[in-house]
Amino acid sequence: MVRKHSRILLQAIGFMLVALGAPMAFAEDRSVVLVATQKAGDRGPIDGLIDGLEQAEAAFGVETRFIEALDPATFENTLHALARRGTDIIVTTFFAMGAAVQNLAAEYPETRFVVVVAAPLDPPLANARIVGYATQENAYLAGTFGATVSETGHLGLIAGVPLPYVWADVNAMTMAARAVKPEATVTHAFVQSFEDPVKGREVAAGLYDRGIDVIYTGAAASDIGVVEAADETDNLVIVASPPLVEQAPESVGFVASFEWARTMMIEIENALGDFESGFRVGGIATGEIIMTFSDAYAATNPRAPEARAATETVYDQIAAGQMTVPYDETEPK
Amino acid sequence: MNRVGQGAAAILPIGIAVATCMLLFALAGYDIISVILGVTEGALTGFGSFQQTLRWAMPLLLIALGFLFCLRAGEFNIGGQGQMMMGGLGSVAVALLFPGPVWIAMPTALLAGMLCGLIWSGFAGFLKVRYHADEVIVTLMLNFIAVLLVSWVTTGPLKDPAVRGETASTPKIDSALRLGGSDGISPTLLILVGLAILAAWVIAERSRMGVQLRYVGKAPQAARWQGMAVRRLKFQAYLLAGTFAGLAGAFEVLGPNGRLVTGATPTIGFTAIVVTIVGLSRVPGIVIAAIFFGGLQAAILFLPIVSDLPSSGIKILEGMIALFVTAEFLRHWRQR
Amino acid sequence: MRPTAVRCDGITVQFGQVRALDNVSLAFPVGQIHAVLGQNGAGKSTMAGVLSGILRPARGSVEICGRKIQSGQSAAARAAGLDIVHQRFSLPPSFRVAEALEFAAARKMGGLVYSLRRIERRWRERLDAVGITVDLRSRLASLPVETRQSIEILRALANDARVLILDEPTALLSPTAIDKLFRQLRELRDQGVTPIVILHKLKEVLAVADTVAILRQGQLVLPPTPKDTLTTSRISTLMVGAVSVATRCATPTKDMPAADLCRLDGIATRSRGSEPGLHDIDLTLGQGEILGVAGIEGNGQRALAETIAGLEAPLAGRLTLAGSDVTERGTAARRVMGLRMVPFDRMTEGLSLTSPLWENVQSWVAERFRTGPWPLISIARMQESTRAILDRFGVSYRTTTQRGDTLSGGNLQRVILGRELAGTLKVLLAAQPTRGLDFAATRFVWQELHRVRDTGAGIILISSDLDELFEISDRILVMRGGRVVGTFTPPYSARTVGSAMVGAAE
Amino acid sequence: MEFLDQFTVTTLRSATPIVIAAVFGLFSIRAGIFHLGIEGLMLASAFAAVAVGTASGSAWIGLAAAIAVALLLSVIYWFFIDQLRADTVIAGLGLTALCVGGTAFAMQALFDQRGQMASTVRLPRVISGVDEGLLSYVSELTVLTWATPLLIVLAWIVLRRTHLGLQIAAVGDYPYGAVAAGVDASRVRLVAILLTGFGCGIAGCQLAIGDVAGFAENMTNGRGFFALAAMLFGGFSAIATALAGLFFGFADAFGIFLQLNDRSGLPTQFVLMAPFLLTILIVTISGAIRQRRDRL
Repeated sequence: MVRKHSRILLQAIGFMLVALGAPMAFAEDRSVVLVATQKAGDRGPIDGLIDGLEQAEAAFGVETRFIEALDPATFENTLHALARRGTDIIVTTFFAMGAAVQNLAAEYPETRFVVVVAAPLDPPLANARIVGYATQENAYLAGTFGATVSETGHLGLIAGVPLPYVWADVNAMTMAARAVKPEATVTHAFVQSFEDPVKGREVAAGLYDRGIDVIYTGAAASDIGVVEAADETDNLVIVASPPLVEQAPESVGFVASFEWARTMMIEIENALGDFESGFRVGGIATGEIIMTFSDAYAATNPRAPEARAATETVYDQIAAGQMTVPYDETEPK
Repeated sequence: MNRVGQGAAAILPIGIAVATCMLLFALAGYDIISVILGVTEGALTGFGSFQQTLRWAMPLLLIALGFLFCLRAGEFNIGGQGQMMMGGLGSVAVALLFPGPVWIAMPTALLAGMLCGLIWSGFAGFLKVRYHADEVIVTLMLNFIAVLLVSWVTTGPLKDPAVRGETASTPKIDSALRLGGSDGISPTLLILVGLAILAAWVIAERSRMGVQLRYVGKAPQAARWQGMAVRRLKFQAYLLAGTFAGLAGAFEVLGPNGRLVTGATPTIGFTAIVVTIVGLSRVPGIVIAAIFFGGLQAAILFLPIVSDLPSSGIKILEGMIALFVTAEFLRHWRQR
Repeated sequence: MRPTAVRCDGITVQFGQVRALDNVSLAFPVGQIHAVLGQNGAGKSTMAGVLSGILRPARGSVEICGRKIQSGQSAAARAAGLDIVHQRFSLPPSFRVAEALEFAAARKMGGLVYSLRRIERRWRERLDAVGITVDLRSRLASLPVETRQSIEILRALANDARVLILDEPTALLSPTAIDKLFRQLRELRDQGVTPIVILHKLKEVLAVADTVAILRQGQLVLPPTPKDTLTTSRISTLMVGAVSVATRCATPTKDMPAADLCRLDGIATRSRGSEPGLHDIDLTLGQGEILGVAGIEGNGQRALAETIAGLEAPLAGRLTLAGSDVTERGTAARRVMGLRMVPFDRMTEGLSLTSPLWENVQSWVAERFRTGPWPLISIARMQESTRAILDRFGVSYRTTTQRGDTLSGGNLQRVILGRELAGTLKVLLAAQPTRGLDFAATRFVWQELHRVRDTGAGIILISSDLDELFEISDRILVMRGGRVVGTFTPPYSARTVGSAMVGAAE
Repeated sequence: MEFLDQFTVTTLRSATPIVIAAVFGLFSIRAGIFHLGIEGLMLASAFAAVAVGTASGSAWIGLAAAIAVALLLSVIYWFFIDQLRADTVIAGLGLTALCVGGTAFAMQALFDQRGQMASTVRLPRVISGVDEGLLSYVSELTVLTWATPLLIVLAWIVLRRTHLGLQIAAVGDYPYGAVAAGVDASRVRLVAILLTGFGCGIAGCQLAIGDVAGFAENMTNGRGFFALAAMLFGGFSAIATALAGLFFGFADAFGIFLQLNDRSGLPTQFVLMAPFLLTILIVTISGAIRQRRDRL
């Protein structure tokens, strides 16, 4: 019995050793790798970027690959490994990756690094491109729309876990709501998980029960539950990802979403060409934030057209540079 | 059964688990040749791969050694995760706030890490020996709480002003206080880990306390009649476990990470438990098992670069190994 | 010629290297009380296991009431009409009486879901019929040992057992309870049940059995033979082999100075479960004295031992050891002062069965291993001293690293004695030191106790075996309900001590 | 009073899966198996409920599939811990990890979806269409929440009033007595684990197509571990365990309530710690009480 098993083991080890000697095949095409620091399936940034990656593959004939690197302790090593293998373009996400790129990009001049949503590098590097994202602009739009339709003047914001950008969103949303109704309030709450729709629903139900009739949510997979609660109680929920509208068109009245796929296409095209390095901010002004209004919701709420008009006005003002929404990540009291 | 037999009995389930997974992946239509190649390259043969293997073996090893003491004392302390995070928190606080010279600040930071781990584990131990609070639940809850504490520290008191948005992190520690680079390990770190292994071995196998701990775990009644301080010994086991896990956290922030980040190494405490079991609850065995699982961890990070296998596939592999690892496939043969 | 109740042919059982039963063939006729006698390790319990179908023999067959049963199937043995009451109780102690009986009954109440009231009614009748008065809702663990044993026997009879094996049924019982049990067995015999009693005490065998069979080292040395045709000396010789048998350890009591080695003043402890706490216990132990503590099990002996050992903090009173007050001090401190202990249960309290011998033999807290502040140990030195101790106490072992559970019961007790008696000691607390041991092992323990006594140490001997106490004690205390109810000095009378134990008026 | 209604409903909804998993988990724990695979079983059944429910268009078929998957995984678990003598705790943790990975893997391999999956079906609600008053809250409760008391009583009857219950208790409590009574311990363990699996199947189904309609990776989010905590806290008795499960639902609702009503100025993280601290406190108190009782 044991002899038989150990023979199988030996064979497996032998097989591994032979396999080592096999030559590695490298593709001729230019390679683009997306390293996501958040799980795919968020119906938000990562899913959008993956869409963009697929579009780029079709449009430019590049060889693409998608990798999840969820543990901050692994970020730099993942980039090292990819760059060492001669990857041409590495697109990655969020602030901590910005820091990682800052540390190591200079070692790999042949590789072009793109970080979607991060702070500008200091000093800037010739082979690194950073895209900033004015998330607070989405929150501001949500605040404008929400406060206009709200009967109670009480708005809510649901997020996954407490992170600095959440406070910036709360502050921007409060600012927008107060601009519409001076006594408006924004209450924030956390699901404590990006993957718990059941708890998302309970948190949202709690908010609605307190007289809040508009919630702006951004808690990835937990959003299913938030939308569920809005549908159940016939309240408004504002989301940041268009697919959620299908779940409850009468409750998801407004979507302010970032065009992640478009950003991906812009950046890959840039990296395949002359490559303009440095920092740029994606937002309403660059056309990367778009609005979607639900007709089904508009049919249920007479104030929806007014809200739509007000929101569109704000959008246009920001787009035209007549107005800026400050990014303020101090914790609101 | 002899040592070779024990070794075979420990390795065989892992082999079967891996084979089962490969079969599953092949059935799901993935190219298992590239998976196997990726694993080998990522853990052993690739550039800097073995360094990565050791880098991941290090925290696994230290937490597993700590867990060993509790396991021997009959306590199932699954709080290594939280204890490690608290250790990192303690170290990073000292490293960032302590103004003194390096030769004082460095040992102080290490000690602070160990102390924080010790306190976190000691609290669970205190509730267990004093109030019989089930340690599995308490340490699990303390893991959740440690995550929130790290989240608070990295977004509040020790927030890095340069980092914005999605990430919560402290600033980088001054490079003079670092024990190793971001790409893995350093000679200093290896020497320190070697000392920790030696210390664990001496305490576990060659000290009166180590033998008493084992005795308490196996026969608490007999230990009582012999006058061993059962509750104190168990409490000491918790303190040891916390110290080692805290050291792992200190090494993480002073070594490869260089700072404290929310969400770093979220499942390493769980893997460390498996390491202890696979290592047959013996210090040398744990060292070997830690290197094996360190290699697996390094391979997991490398694998997506060369293979299409989703990251959930690796999770399956980890689960499969844990499911198989204590199974006695050789039971019938052993009885004979 | 009577019909045969149980017959077995060529039974051989092998445990690893050891042949527990070697080609044993015998037949027990119906309608008699049969005793199977033998020393520890002679194969008595193995025999019971084979007959009741729990153990599967390597060779041989078993026939019960004329039906051949598939070996290794307890259900088949039961169906054929054989049941067994083990030395260790088989009904789960956490169960209520009615639940436990229903659980173990071969014929359950009909239906998927039972009603508590209906099963209670069913068992109430059965219990009343044999005169057991007990609350059906009380948990077994809270009942006295005798009651639990009666319930175990009732359980077996309720399954319509025609043959009833009792494995060491007297081990836990008081003398009066033993008498009652024997009466009950005779009644059963008269009703047509065939009891087979496994015993190791000659006196009890002579009191109850109609026939005697003897096992020695796995071999049947005497097939079931009518008791009347046997003499005591013949039986003894068959049991232990050619070795000559002395029934007394003749060591005269020496006169020693009466300094108090151990003194309890007004000790009281809280009660625990069915076990009473101690009430106002006064006790003194002099140098060179063996103080016997008699009593029916569960009358405070455990509380007494644990209080002296320092495992239980008394509610009131003072405890002095060699002249200094140790009431507030722990077990370790008391050991350092010269207290040694042989606990009640050698398998769980005395030793760690899964630890190597050297860990078990080293006394981790006694002063001789307090080698200064240095906390490290030398395994080589420890193993060396372990070998010295094991050899001196005649333990048969291979290496000092073998596990405790590789040794037999008698050897385990030698290991414990080796650990406890190796150094110098002032007071020895010995709780049931010979329970379950065979004659040779018992004699060894007694010799060691005498040797210790002769060095001037005092011994507190807790035992439920009156013969043992009478044999070696210089003085006997009787405990009942957590109190000392009598003190006796030699010559002892089984009648007076026995009535003090059960509380009967003189 | 409005808020109290909402609080109660949140408590009930949060508690339902934990209570069901915990009460049926008792079968395993009473048979002496510390079953850490509960979390994984719930997750796998949640996935099965969404996958099969959506494919077949019937929530009831989804429920059946959820139970079937949980039973199948239970058999595997039994095979490992009973036949192969694997450590129950390590194998349980392994089973959970396997289900976490396996559901995500299957979602991608079979449905080409990542992270989450919406469900087109959901469990029916007993009272529906009521918009006003007390009933409007209760109308949000699914049929399984209403069935929970029945399930608790069922579990209690099996544990305390059937021979199977006695056999399970004997196998866990006093294996020697079980063997002596001729009980096939292996088979009893299988039945106990299957019963636990049955409960986990229902609980997982409730999570995925009960109060929400969709599956998300790792959506059990520690509820299986809370179910274990409820068993320990409830001292392995069915009724007390159900109450303990209800307590965890309460702790969840309390955590949400505290967040929404937080005026303390404490950092958010500390408010979020409240349910965990509460759990530690409760486990400590129940441990101390049990210790006292054992000593007397």
